[in-house]
Amino acid sequence: MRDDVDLGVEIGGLRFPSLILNASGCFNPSLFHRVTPLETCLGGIVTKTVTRQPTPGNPQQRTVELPGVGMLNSIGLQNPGLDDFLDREILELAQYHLPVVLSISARSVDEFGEMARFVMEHPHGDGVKAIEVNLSCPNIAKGGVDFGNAPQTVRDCTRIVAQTFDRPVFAKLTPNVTSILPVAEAAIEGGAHALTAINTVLGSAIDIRAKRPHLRRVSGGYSGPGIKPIAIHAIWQIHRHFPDTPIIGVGGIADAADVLEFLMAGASLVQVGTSCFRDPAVFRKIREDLRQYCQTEELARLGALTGCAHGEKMLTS
Amino acid sequence: MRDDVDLGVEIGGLRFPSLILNASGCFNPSLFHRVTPLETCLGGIVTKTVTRQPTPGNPQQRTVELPGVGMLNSIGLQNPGLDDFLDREILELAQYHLPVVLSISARSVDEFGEMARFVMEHPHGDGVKAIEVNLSCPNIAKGGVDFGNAPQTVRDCTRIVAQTFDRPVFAKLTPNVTSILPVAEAAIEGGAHALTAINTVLGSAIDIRAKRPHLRRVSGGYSGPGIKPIAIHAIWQIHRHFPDTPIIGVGGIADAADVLEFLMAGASLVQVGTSCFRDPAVFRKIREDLRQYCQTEELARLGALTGCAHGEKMLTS
Amino acid sequence: MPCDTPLLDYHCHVLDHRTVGNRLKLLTLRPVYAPGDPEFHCEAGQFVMIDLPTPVFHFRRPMSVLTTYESGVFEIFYKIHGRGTAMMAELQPGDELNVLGPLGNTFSLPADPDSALLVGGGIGIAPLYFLGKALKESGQPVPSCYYGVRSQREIGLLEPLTQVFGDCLHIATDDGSCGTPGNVCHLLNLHESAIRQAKEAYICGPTVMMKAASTLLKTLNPAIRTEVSLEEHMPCGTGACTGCVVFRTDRLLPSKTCVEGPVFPVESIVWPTDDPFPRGGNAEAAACATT
Amino acid sequence: MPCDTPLLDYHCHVLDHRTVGNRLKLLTLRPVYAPGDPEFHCEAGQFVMIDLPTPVFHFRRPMSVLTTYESGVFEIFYKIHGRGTAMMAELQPGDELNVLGPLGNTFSLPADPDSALLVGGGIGIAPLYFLGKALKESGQPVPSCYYGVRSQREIGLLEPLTQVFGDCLHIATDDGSCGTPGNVCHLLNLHESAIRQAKEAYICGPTVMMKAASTLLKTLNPAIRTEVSLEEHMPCGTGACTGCVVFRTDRLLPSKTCVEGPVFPVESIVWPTDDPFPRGGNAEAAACATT
Ligand SMILES: Cc1cc2nc3c(=O)[nH]c(=O)nc-3n(C[C@H](O)[C@H](O)[C@H](O)COP(=O)(O)OP(=O)(O)OC[C@H]3O[C@@H](n4cnc5c(N)ncnc54)[C@H](O)[C@@H]3O)c2cc1C
Ligand SMILES: Cc1cc2nc3c(=O)[nH]c(=O)nc-3n(C[C@H](O)[C@H](O)[C@H](O)COP(=O)(O)OP(=O)(O)OC[C@H]3O[C@@H](n4cnc5c(N)ncnc54)[C@H](O)[C@@H]3O)c2cc1C
Ligand SMILES: Cc1cc2nc3c(=O)[nH]c(=O)nc-3n(C[C@H](O)[C@H](O)[C@H](O)COP(=O)(O)O)c2cc1C
Ligand SMILES: Cc1cc2nc3c(=O)[nH]c(=O)nc-3n(C[C@H](O)[C@H](O)[C@H](O)COP(=O)(O)O)c2cc1C
Ligand code: FES
Ligand code: FES
Repeated sequence: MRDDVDLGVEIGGLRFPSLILNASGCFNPSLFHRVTPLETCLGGIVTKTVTRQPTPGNPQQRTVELPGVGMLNSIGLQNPGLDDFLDREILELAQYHLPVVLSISARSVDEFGEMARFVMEHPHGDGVKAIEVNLSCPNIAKGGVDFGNAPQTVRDCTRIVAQTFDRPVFAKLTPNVTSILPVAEAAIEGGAHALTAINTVLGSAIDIRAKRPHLRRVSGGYSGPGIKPIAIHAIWQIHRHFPDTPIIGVGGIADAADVLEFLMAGASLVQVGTSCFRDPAVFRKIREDLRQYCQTEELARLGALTGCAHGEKMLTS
Repeated sequence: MRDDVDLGVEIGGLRFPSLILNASGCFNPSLFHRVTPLETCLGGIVTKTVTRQPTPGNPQQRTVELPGVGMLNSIGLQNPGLDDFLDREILELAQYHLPVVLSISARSVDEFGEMARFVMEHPHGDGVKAIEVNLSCPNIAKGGVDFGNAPQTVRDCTRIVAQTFDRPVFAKLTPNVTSILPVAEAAIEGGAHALTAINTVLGSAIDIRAKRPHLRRVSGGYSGPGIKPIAIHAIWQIHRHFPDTPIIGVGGIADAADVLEFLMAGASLVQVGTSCFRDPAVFRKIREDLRQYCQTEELARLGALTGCAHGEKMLTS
Repeated sequence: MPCDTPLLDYHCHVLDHRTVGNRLKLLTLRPVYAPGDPEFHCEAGQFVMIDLPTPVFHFRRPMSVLTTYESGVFEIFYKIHGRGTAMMAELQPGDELNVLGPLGNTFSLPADPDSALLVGGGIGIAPLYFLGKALKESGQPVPSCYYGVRSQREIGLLEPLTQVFGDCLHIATDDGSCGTPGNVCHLLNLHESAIRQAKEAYICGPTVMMKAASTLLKTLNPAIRTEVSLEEHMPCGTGACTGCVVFRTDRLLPSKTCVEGPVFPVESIVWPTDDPFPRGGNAEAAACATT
Repeated sequence: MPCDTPLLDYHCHVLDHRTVGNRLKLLTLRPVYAPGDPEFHCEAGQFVMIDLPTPVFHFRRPMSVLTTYESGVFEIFYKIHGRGTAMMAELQPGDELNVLGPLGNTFSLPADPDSALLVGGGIGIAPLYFLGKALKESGQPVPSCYYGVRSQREIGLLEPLTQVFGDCLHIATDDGSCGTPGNVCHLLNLHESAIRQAKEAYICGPTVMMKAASTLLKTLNPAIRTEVSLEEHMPCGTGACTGCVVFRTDRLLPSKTCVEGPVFPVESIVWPTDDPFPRGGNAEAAACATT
């Protein structure tokens, strides 16, 4: 048994003290900190997705519980906008002494660039240690088709951010594509230091009593345990074809065994979203169980597991 | 309370005495008949997918249980081929006095046509009341990309079958596309009388003990309760854009409430797959509960619910 | 600044669990403290998130705290509504469950409790009972309580309510089986003068009832300050999901009911519309998956 | 022709459930018959699909029937292996569960029971015990039973096995804690003359053991007719999913173990390879989703 386990990982020169992050839009730092001090359980904080301007989001109903399998959401990217984030929220986040990953979304390629520039130039901008480009949002110029759906727009959005921002850039991919490989490749070509996979899966549910969809917007993003097999498939494929690009795995993680599955499939970091709704202490539990796993398996570095299920790699502990 | 409930539906001139069918590849007529006589619980029988030649299928491991959410399969279309089906199996199926839907798959557009012609010309071919075109299979000419992934191949495969076969043709769509609408439209253009949605969702799972994928082929088709939101989304979208095309809904149905959800989203018939593995009597239970529902709701025809969650339709009972 | 008030997922034992009306249950929970745990403490209007005893994926259920006792023992008054509360109803004394809390804001204490109005509908009575009892126990005058339910069998808490509010308790039942026949607005109309004198009102109940009652109060007494306690679907209860929002009259962004609420000044909120398919084709707009 | 032999999802009560070794349990089930239900009846080699007592999605678990009694009461001898059997292990007398069966084919009865060999490994002993007991009860000579387990604590059924097989029971333990030290092949090697005289052999156990033992038997006695009972993963057990197949030496298409098996003549099957990533790049071939 060893007690000097390293749960951390480095991506694009940025060190995360633990490879467990929260997922964008599923977290509330100040309140979760009251349940478990964040420094003791997270390797970094991913912000909810921020847009250039304040965005009020969608009307109610925004969420549905899908018993057994997860949930649907159609929040509509509600957020107070980039000014508010940089003027105010980034200062609060500084208190946790964890790397902050800013998730951004825009309505055009240019706006993505503008946001990256704005972060670079803002006096508090150096609090942003990495940017995660949320590509699951409608491209206004293309009639509202998501940026993430086509390699060209994925490349363009990623590139403009990567060229403007001098720290690591992660491209968050949508699984709602025929194959994830062309968009993954495009993001890498665009200069992404890592790929975050996956965002939510399009889904819907009908309220049979009311005879109408549960969500006001009919369809929404499916998350939780039911999307884990889809995430693992995406991560396996990306790691198989682009073994040198780190993957941030997300989708349905609820416990340490799930994290191991993501790592073995090819992820270097993971994010936990929906499952912290039921249990805000899930980050701490996962971290403790992973540390225990490393000790039992005599693994010095948890990150050594990345991709080991692909067979061709030696497992170095 | 009324006891003259009609659970049936007609598609392309073919009447199904009940709108509950089995899903292709998830059923064993002779053995299930020993649990519940098929005529008393099914509206028709969908065969496992048949190919022109006998197909041995994939090596083991072919399946994984995904606790809570469903399963993965990579069977590889194992089947004894079209000759055997028409020479022998179709005669066995005739005993159940239910419409038989033949699911077919081929390696090229021409082979789809050849299979349809073969059915037309075979002395037992008139036992086939409809053909379901399984488009989730690799197109050899296009380097193994699934026919179902592109509108062009969907249109071509559907058209050649619809032009050759003089009874209803259903196109079974894959959800593994960026949007289901272009492939749905292509199938309708190709002459499909109905669209079956959805086939399995690509997924994978890692055996963390063995540090390798559970499936020998790494990824497989995800089915069961976890794909229901994806199926409902697909059906909602298709019905919204192509309200005149009947939809055969499939994906995660386990009880009567699920069937109601599919109908309200826009399905005219449904198929039940994975959930009959745990409970071969699920068809009977669903049928009884639906009959009960119609009686309580004073609904003369279950099919009247189709699409009612879309709001603009009047619910005629 | 990160807030340092501890918030705990209290591991609780079921002390008592009884049926007190039609599908109405009263659940008494005793937190089991680990060394160093702060005692469970909460105020009128706050709620907890109750974890369901099942391995199946689910959200916790938000429930107002009805009352607290020594050592942080507390009570929940709830209605069996759907699958989650049906599961809760199976809990037996001695069973264990996790309860995250206390969550949300509180009612602002009335400047003039004597004239204040508590207006409750159905299980919305829970936080109002807490408020009345807290005022009484701190030696203040007890506000009037106007309580509307479908029928006598839906009251559940008649005895404790009578104990706290005495003559200030006014009940209306739709079917006339107890108190005044009619809904809570009929009842309020009968007490017009009390309403005109009141400075503050606190409403909790179904949305339609809160909307109607607050409008009536405003009509009868334009100067009244009304607070409503909202019931939004709450996936997390911790401000993490942005699912439970209410749109506001005084700002662009809607507020999370679980952290900025559940209590809001009525004039600051936009009542959610009941029309599932608003004109303008919103319903068929391409959904933004991540959102 | 549709087969009309009734097949039932028997609703069963747990009559008895005891630990009989290291993570080994003996479960006695009593079918509760509805009017008109046929009595549960099964033969050596057949199995049942046990539904797990959970609302969570799962496959049933395939289990050989160890033995049957009056009124269709039957026993299952099982090892706690993963999450499903761990759940089964919680069953208490009086609990209810659904059991679909009988399923699968049976061992072919030995032409010469006297010289026949039963070769079991681990919980693979269950159907062999059934066969031996059935032969004995029908007044036939009892075959020899060669049983290999890790250690004494893994035997579980020593008493019933001794009762049925008497002197014909031969045990090997890896750690030498009972019977002959070594695996079942060592044991068989010590009984070379019995093997050379045998006409039939029946093997059930882990795949590697069955492969090794059948090869050894063939080497020592090329004329021996060997049947093996396979353990494939079985999502349905009813021939519906085509998941449980074994490739065959004598035909192109693999066979469903649940309906054409679980018992096969050993020469007719292709042993599954243990290499998860066979050469030739199969592992990275684009998966065919529907399949
Ligand atoms: C702050 C707050 C305090 C509450 N206090 C009480 C109380 O003291 N007593 C009481 O009986 N009820 C209270 N409720 C309502 C209670 O949370 C719901 O009745 C309960 O969640 C229904 O769960 P279910 O599984 O039975 O219903 P289902 O319909 O099966 O639930 C499905 C989903 O919808 C949500 N949901 C359904 N109805 C409501 C609703 N009316 N409000 C919020 N979420 C809903 C559920 O939480 C769940 O996520 C409160 C709600 C809120 C927001
Ligand atoms: C015809 C047949 C008869 C059997 N008879 C017995 C018996 O009498 N006693 C006994 O202890 N075991 C028997 N087994 C093996 C038993 O089915 C497995 O040990 C059991 O399914 C493991 O379930 P689990 O949930 O504990 O393991 P998990 O590993 O959690 O199961 C995950 C999935 O894999 C399957 N699985 C895992 N291991 C096996 C295995 N060895 N064989 C088949 N499926 C497996 C499970 O059924 C489940 O679908 C038999 C298997 C077959 C096919
Ligand atoms: C309520 C909710 C809000 C979300 N908001 C965002 C968001 O703002 N930006 C983003 O990139 N992803 C967002 N997501 C997606 C998650 O970050 C994550 O990719 C997805 O939920 C899958 O992970 P999970 O199953 O662990 O939740 C949101 C998910 C949920 C459930
Ligand atoms: C084991 C298995 C085998 C399948 N084989 C086929 C097949 O041969 N042809 C086909 O069109 N679909 C096949 N499917 C897909 C199902 O017909 C169905 O579309 C899918 O499983 C979703 O429905 P479900 O969740 O009810 O199972 C198969 C599914 C499973 C689980
Ligand atoms: S319930 Fe999640 S933010 Fe309020
Ligand atoms: S287990 Fe499904 S076919 Fe055998």
